[in-house]
Amino acid sequence: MEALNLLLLAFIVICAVAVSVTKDLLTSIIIFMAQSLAMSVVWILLRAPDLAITEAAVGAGITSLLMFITLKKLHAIRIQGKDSDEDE
Amino acid sequence: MLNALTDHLEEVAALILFGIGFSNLLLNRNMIKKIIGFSMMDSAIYLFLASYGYIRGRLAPILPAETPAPSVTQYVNPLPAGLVLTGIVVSVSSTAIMLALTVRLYRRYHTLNIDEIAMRAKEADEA
Amino acid sequence: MKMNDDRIRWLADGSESLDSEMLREYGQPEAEEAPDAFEMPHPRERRYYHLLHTWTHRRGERLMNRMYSVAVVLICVAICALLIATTADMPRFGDAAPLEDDNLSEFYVEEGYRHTGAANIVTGIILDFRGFDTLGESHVLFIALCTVLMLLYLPKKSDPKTMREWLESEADDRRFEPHADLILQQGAVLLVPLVLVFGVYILLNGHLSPGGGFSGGTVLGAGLILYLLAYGFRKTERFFNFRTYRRLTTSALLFYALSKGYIFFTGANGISNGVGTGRFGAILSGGLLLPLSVAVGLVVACTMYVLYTLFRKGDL
Amino acid sequence: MIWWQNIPFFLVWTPLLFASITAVLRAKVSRFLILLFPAVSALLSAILTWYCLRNGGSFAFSMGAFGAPYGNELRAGALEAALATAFSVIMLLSLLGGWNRMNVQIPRQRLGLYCVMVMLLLSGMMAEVFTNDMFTAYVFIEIMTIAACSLIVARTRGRTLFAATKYMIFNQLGSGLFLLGLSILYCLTGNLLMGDLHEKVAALIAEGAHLDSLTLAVALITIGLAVKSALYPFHSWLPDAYASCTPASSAMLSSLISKTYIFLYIKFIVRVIGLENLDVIHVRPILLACAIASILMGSIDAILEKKLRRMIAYSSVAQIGYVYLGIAVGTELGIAAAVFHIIAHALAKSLLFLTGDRLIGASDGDAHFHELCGAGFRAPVCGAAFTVGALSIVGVPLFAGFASKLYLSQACLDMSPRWSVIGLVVLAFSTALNAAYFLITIVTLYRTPMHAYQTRMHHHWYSNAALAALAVLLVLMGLLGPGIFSIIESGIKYLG
Repeated sequence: MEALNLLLLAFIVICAVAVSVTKDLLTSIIIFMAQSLAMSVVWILLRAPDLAITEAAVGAGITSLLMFITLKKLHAIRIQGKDSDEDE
Repeated sequence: MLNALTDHLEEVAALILFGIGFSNLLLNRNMIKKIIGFSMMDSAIYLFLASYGYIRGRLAPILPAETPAPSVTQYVNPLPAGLVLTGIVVSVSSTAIMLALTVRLYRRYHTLNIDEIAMRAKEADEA
Repeated sequence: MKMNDDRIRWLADGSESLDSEMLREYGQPEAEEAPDAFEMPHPRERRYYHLLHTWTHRRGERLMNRMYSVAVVLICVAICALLIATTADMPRFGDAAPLEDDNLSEFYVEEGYRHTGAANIVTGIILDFRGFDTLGESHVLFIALCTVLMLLYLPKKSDPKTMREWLESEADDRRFEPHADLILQQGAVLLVPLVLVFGVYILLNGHLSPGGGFSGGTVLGAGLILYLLAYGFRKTERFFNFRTYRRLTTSALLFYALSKGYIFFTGANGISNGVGTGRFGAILSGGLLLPLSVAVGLVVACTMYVLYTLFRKGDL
Repeated sequence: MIWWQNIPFFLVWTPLLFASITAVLRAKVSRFLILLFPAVSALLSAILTWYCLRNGGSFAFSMGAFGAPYGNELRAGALEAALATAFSVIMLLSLLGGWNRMNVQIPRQRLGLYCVMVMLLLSGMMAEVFTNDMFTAYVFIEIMTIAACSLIVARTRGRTLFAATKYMIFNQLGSGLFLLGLSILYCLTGNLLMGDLHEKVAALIAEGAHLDSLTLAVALITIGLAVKSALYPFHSWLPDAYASCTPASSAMLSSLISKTYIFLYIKFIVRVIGLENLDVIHVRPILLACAIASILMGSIDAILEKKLRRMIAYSSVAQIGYVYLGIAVGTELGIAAAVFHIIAHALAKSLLFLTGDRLIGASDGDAHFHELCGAGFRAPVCGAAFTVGALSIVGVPLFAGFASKLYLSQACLDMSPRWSVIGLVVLAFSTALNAAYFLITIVTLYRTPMHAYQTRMHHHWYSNAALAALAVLLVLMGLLGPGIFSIIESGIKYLG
């Protein structure tokens, strides 16, 4: 149990470092997602199952999904070229 | 310092995570990276808070249906989990707002680099 | 797909790639001319000035950036060390010691279920004891959604400019979405009901087992998003449009705020609120906990789904 | 429980309830609601102030049937009620004063959402003022942060997007630090309720246990709230945010939101730490240094600024420095002076932002100073109101700013001789700096213009009436200074 805990925490910290050093945004989001999953296992080890479910659904699910969709959107905007955003 | 590392494993990990998130936030000029830094900082704080509730050898705070005569010595502290649950939902909403702002910023200034955005905002102001 | 070739690598921070990008889009920057605008009396001085100028613009800037990063890293390491050093001072991890005089958790664990009727103490705390925080928290979600709506909403019936924007974002979706992907659809046939049933289960069972409004709501929202991914907007628009969303969220939030307000008001004034806790451990127990978690779950599920669709195409 | 003791609960809960209703109403109706609610809230909190003053002391409203430490709790006394009154009145007047510009500058489809934000802002403000629980404070801080962000971004023109992003980044950082400090505090004491926290903190200090962690927690919460209320080294988000959004928003941002955070900090200092323990935590010297830096640097930045609204924004940094100076004195007198300055500055700053934007509008929309010549003649009401606000900030006798600077200097004398001399010198010097940039602006407003201007902006009578009301309130507060100050002082006794 202790060993698993240690392993997960190390994994989380390594993920955090990896996110900050990767240049590619897609990769870093995927790493962030993995980190969230590891975090949800940590919540189970800390005897907080409610948190584990929420973290798995929110951190690894919704947040990462929103980040992916943002990247996609940015890509689309770039391909379309300039569309100015001024309006009043 | 060393006994801090062994005695407070979770807290130390959480604080290192906090530091990494913080430096991510300050160092990276890229908006998406900044947002990830935020999320990391937030989850570090939650880890820190929840690890306080954990007590070795005790159960998750869910009572069995048959014997509702609980004693505090059986279960971990339930309050931090409640607080963290609140916090997680708060942090996902602020992440969503930051991402929406990023999309709009990119649509207007065509870059994710916050310095360049600042520069172009200034140019647009003076024009 | 061809589009995905260079993928999103260009987004990867590096100003180098973006600089060339910018040059192509905006043409040669005119900033280079700027120093000559001053009257320089001597050619030699002018050269020095040029040297200085190029230095500040090339090396100097890089040096500043490097110094800034080093400073930031140092500060962060210092903060980290400070924080970790102070944790040595704090109660040991996994110890019961801090709980010895902690009547709070003792009350929650030993007495809490008698007041709330919930077997899951955490649900009892967030929906009952600290219900005000949770009320605020649902409104955080609500206000976040309103902000995203403000930023990204592109109504269908509007002026030509927004109309064009809307059509373009529609086109993005068509271009990048693997439409009617067979594998995804077959997977969704299996997965979506499973996810939805799981979501409903943890939503309704939140006062007895791990789960509750927030986790159940997010799982439900994720299930809906999966359905959307597999079958596209056509199908989901039939049962979930903007009006449904507004009605659902508003009525759920209203019910939530009203019932919590009733509980707060009667509680503070010492009036009995007439809400029983039911038989401990039964599904219909815990007084208002179950309807409240359903309301919270609805708000969360709708919010998550609408966030996703707003990011996708600026509408529902 | 007596009937009027339910008022704080309704002040917090009703806007929250109506926020979700506002979202489905038509923009016309919800525009009416956002004027109605601050008005009602001002009335109710005035009644509450009256009863609190008559009965003395403070009372707790427990949210739910459970006693204090288990559930949430609101706590109200004369000071909280008075501040709630002031905030509601200022909110109403800011909205009215910026009404025309708001309707023009915010696209129609966003107006309904803007109203939702204002409602939630009102609720969040009231919750911060009345809450007695640190974690509730955190949740409502988040509501206020997000509401403020969308108040900025509601206007689409100019650099609002960039300003809002900057605002979000800094404020999220601030709330993160606040939450971390709060977690450490909770780990040390096992409590979240302010009163119980105070007992535990006092016990820890008496034992001398965990002093380092305690200091760290207090430092984190201080930095978090300082970032959010734009104290000097953390103020760089401020000018963009205040100068780019619609005037009603900038008035509310500068006079309500940052002030609410400061009041929360005052509650934290007085109620949780206790004024007698401040020296153990070593928070005073740092606060003093930051406050003095804020006063001086804010004024200097304002002098160097070439655009009117940015100048007003920078002057906010200096004024927030005054408030923190009062807090850093660390006596009841100092806190009372700080609270007085909060109200005086909130009135003056909302007046300045509202009139400043209109004066710019009367000069063909150019914010540079050289274009503002003669704007006082082109918009006479605005010119007069701006002059009143500016004179109050400078601290000319008869106006509220004079009284507040007087009380601040009185409070400075409570410190050790060296510090009190420094404080007084800084106050005097900064008054000179304030006078420099504001008097020059006033003179500019009444100089002969360089060319003719066409823009004639139509403003409703109630808009002008709101500006006049703000100006009158400033003068009244200057004249009735001692009375208001005694209310605040009697309230502070029961704050702890």
